[in-house]
Amino acid sequence: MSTSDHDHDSIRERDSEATFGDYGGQYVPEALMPALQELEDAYERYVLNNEDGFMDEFRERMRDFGGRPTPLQRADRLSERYDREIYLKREDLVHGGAHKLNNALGQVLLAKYMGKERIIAETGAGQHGTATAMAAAHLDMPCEIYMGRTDVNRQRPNVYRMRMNGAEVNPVDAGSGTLKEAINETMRDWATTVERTHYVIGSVVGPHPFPKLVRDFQAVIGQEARQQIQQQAGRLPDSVVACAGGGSNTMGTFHEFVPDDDVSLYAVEAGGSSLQIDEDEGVAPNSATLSTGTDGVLHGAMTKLLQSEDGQIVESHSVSAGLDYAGVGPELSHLVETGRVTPVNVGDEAALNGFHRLSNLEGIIPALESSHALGYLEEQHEELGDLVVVNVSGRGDKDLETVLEETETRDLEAAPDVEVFDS
Amino acid sequence: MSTSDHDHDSIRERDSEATFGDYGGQYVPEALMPALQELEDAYERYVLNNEDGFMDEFRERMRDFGGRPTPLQRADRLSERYDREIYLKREDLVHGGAHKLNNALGQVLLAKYMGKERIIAETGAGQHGTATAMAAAHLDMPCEIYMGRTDVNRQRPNVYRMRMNGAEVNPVDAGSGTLKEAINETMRDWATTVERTHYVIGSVVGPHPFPKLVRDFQAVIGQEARQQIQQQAGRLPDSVVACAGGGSNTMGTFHEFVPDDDVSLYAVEAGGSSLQIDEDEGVAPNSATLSTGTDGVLHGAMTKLLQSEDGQIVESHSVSAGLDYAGVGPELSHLVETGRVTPVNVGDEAALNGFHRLSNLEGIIPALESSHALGYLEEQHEELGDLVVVNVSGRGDKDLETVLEETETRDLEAAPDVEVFDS
Amino acid sequence: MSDDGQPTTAAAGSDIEAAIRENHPALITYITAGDPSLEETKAYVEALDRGGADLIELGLPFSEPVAEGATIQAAINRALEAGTTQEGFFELVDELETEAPLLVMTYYNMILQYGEATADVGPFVERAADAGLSGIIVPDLPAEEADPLRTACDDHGLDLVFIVAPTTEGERLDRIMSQVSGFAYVQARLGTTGARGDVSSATHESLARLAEYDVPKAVGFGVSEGDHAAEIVEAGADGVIVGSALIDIIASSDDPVADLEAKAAELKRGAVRGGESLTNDVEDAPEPEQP
Amino acid sequence: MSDDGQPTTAAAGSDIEAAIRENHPALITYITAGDPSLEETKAYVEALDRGGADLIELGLPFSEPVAEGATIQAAINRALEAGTTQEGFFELVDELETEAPLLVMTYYNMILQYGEATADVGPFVERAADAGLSGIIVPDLPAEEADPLRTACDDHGLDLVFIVAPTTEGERLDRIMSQVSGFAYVQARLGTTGARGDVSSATHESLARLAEYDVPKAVGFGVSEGDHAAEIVEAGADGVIVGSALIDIIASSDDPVADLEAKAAELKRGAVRGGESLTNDVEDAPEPEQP
Ligand SMILES: Cc1ncc(COP(=O)(O)O)c(C=O)c1O
Ligand SMILES: Cc1ncc(COP(=O)(O)O)c(C=O)c1O
Repeated sequence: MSTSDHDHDSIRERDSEATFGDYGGQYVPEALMPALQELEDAYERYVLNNEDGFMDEFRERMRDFGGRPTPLQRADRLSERYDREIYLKREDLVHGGAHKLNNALGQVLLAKYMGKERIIAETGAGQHGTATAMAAAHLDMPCEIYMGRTDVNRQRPNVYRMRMNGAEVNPVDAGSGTLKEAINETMRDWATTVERTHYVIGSVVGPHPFPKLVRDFQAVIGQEARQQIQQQAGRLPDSVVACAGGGSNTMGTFHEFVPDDDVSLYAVEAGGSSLQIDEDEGVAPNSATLSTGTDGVLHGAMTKLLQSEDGQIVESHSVSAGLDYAGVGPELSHLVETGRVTPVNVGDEAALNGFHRLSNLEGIIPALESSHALGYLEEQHEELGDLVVVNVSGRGDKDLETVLEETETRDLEAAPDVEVFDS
Repeated sequence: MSTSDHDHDSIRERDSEATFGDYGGQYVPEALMPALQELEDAYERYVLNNEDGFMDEFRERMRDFGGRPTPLQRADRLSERYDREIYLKREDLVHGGAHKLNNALGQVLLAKYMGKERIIAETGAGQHGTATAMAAAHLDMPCEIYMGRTDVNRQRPNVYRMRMNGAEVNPVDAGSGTLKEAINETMRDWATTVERTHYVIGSVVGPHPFPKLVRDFQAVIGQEARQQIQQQAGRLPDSVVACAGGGSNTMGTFHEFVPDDDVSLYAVEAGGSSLQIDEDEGVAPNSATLSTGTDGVLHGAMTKLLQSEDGQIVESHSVSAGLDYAGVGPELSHLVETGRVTPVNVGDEAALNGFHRLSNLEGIIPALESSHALGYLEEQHEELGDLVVVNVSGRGDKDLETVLEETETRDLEAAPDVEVFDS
Repeated sequence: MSDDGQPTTAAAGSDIEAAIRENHPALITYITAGDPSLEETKAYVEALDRGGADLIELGLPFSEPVAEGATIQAAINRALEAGTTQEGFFELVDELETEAPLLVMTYYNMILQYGEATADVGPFVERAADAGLSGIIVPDLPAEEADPLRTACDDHGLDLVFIVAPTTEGERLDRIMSQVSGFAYVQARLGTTGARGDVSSATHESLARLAEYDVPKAVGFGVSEGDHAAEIVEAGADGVIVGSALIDIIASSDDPVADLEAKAAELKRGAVRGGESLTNDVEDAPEPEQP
Repeated sequence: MSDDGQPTTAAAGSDIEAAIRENHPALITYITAGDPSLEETKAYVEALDRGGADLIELGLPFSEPVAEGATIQAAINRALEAGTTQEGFFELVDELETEAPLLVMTYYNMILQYGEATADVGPFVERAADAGLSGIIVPDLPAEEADPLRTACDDHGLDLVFIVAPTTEGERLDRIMSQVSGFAYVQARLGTTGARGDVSSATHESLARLAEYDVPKAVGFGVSEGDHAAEIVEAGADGVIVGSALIDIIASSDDPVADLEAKAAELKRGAVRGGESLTNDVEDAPEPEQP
């Protein structure tokens, strides 16, 4: 059911700073409200007004530690394949292997400016957790990461990376032991330790001011890309494509282009194995929240959700762990509602083919998350105009095992035969 | 036995272009000599004289595809720890995770300019192989990688990465099934297919002009670092430290600083578990070629080697696969002989501690190769002056498993407890 | 809001406020509806009512209970696995005839989703009123986001209970206290729900800070024994709220109905004991102090 | 170099050149010393000598045999595992008394390392001469790097045999042919050593290209049967070199001594047959042509 059928004015009338149209807000336990106000204040002073040179230091560290700017690369062979100009924004080259560090470093640095003494964060597959652990080590902040037990067991390399960066990893046994439970548990820690602790949320989700804060730290992607495409191709692109889980790489890429009315923005979600929710099992075999979700409140914000008719959040599913989330950033919900962003999705197979295709044709092994954007490019490139920017949000080293397993059970058109015979 | 005891003039009198003092040359089967001459010619035209804009294209691709320039980062916590300014050259941020792409992309592009139709390369742990496979995919060149059977079996993720980038991987069953055998086998392929094939050698080793060619492609490391340190610290460093296996990151980092007499250059080799060669077993429990090797000919060049008294090449050993080689670049042998470069080494434990220390203090997980340079920094920082540049040649994601195993059996001062208890 | 637009300070005359004032110091109990089944919940509620509960909170289970500790999370999981639905919950309430007024405690998304229309709180509140509920507590709905729900509650004569946390201070505290209806839910300590072995110093500090507001105050989060109840009432509370300690009984007792009734009685006795010692020895009350 | 400073074109009067010219068309055999032991090598060499080998190459095993195919690599591994040393090799040669002159085939590093001093070729060449070897073949020593070894060989009266590859052409070919001593080792095809089932077209092309040089030419790399030998001699070679086919016998025969002798005889017959057909039918020789 889409929000346009309903009158949201009745339920959201407060301070418009906290909302994006009908979406956003601060649906959190009372105990956290003062911390959110403190964070709003810090956001305004340090991020918006560069007080004490905060943003200068952030940008300098993202350059020297994080490896920014990342290139915008013309993809020669994709351009040929699709008979149009395809440019890749190379967030896979950011330290840690994904755009996640842009946000993690920004928030850890902000926590430091705020005088916080401790960092906590949730992680699903481990990408945000490793980025936060790296940032916390770099800035000498104690750090604890909550991670579902199931994820701990299936993402060991990322657990070890976090440990090696000095972070504690706290397995969460509740529920299915994945991202949703990790977020819940991190909020519980935060509700207990809020006075000295900052919660580094991993995407443009959560209560205000997180969606704006994270977006502003990630906006560097689009700022760079917009300038680069003009320099390299001489004009703005016809369309910009990015995958969307929570939507941080998405908003980070889109933000700078939102005022450019002629630039189409495509948020590619995980279509998983099907777009239908199984109400009985409480399971969505996808995480296509923007395309198929309904309005509700999850993790502090009003946004589009995958939920049952009874209001329970369902388990989402995608071959890509980083997209596997039942919510989405409220600003994206709003931009979809207003028509500025087009929500689309491709399924697991298209993503796996996208993974293999970029690896094989361009020598870049993309994250499975980013592979969704590439899968969409393959399917719908004819609608994207002559000049297309695709955000490669991360690298796929972390996904090798999954891809091998998933490739084995399918007949993928773009997959090589990976076996090298054994002696 | 050091060369200075001997008169090399008697054994090397030819064309000084092919040698570095007493070292270098072209000790290859006759069948390859015409190809080396062709390559010398291409090197001079395209690399030295930028014919057809070769070097411009190389630099542009290294920027857009490879992610150059890489940052020179002040390491705040190491600087504090060692009470001097420590700067890290971040080659771990290059596409693929190591400096290896600088060379691989350069050579594949050169092969293309030369009209070659096929790329072959050797690989040990898989770093050079994956870099070459990426470059070949990017430039649309068929590519085959030779890899020892033992390495194939213990480095499966890198095998899969190469396959995903479209390269063939040819396991080599000879000998101990590691790097040395892979190089031998690649030379055999080359000797068979030399007319249409280019052999992308993986370090500053092999016959002339490879050591110069690879060095020139890698020299961008030092060119950037020299400019960056002057901008950021206002002067040249007192010393520059880099690990040395074959020596490509080493020469790449040092080359630009060689004329700066006041800058000390330290090549840190793998001390392994001991510096003694076991003659009976034909095994060196290290790969400290520059520190302990004797002069001889291996893989096409006169250089320092780990060999038995009878002239057999011994198996080297290091916890770091990428340093595990019985030879070393001839130019490094020469620079050590003339006193310009100081050869040093640290053992497996110091390297493992270096790995953990950088991960923990700076949020950068370094390659085990690079960790040797960091181990040396810990041990001998007092000798390095007030301003030190350390090359972080690659990232350590590839080494996680090894480090976990090696850490388990030791009592390492810098290692965290990595276990997260199981449910 | 009252008709004249003034905040209905502790909506004079509400069932809830009456239940607290009349049974002062009051015992407020929480259990999760549907744990382990709605039928059993019915028996448990009646037992608590018999044991001396003056107000009964019934949890409507939501899949993401971010404010709950491990005990209530587990209860919610059991309830959801047992197939507890919103309609089932309301049907249970329809049937219940307790002396103590009933409140529903649930998360905001449940309120938004009830009925045909997504993201509209009206249908839920209407159904709650129809079922005979007296009030609503929403742990993830701070005052800033509460306007729509408060409007609907006012329309249907339900109290909307706000939580006051140890971190709630200054202007926000004033604003919240001016909007309280029924009672102020005083969160005993930072963190989540869950039985604890002691009464936190934050409880004393919060009660001292709230002393000046003429609003019934009930303390929850961690209260598990009669002695805690006594201590809390002595510190100035008008009631104590107990949840996890009751759920522990449901989860492990061989005869939960009897044990729940006994536990309620113990807690009520403790509260009363605290009230008596207060009347006898009013000078012992701690000075209000800001942390 | 000869005393007058002129290149000693096929060092007139050397044992090796004499062996080829006198036994034309010549059979040159290669086996690896120490495979499977030096004692057995002795018996094998004597068998080849009896069978009709006119020149015998003995491989001194080196751990990195980049020019060898799988067969000779395996032989070298067996020899090294058996503990074959340089000194052991020379002692074997000391003992051997064959009619056919002996050459050592080894990699350059072995030559550099022999004796006390590292990287000095003198001691090796001196010892080789003392042991009675007539020449040296070094597959990884192109003419450009050969000055020091050639000087030492000249000093001690040994031939230094160069390999001419299918890719060797033009000026380099002239230079190499002007420096040949003993014979020119004509590499039959690109690639590594190893028995093949046919004679490559590259062999014919190479021999045609080399026809103008007045130097004995022996063809190796892939020759395994009498018929190949015949075809190669017919194409203009002065001799054929056979290695891997013999090592196959050593590795698998029940009676290697007898089989080696028989194989040498077969190959020699083939060579002679080729030589005869050439004398009878000289017009069939292919025209020299550049590829
Ligand atoms: C590489 C990569 N891309 C995308 C995502 C999805 O997150 P978001 O939608 O917030 O960018 C993730 C999350 O882990 C990720 O690791
Ligand atoms: C990260 C890294 N550093 C260093 C090396 C050693 O090679 P070189 O000495 O040629 O730089 C390797 C080789 O694989 C490597 O992967």
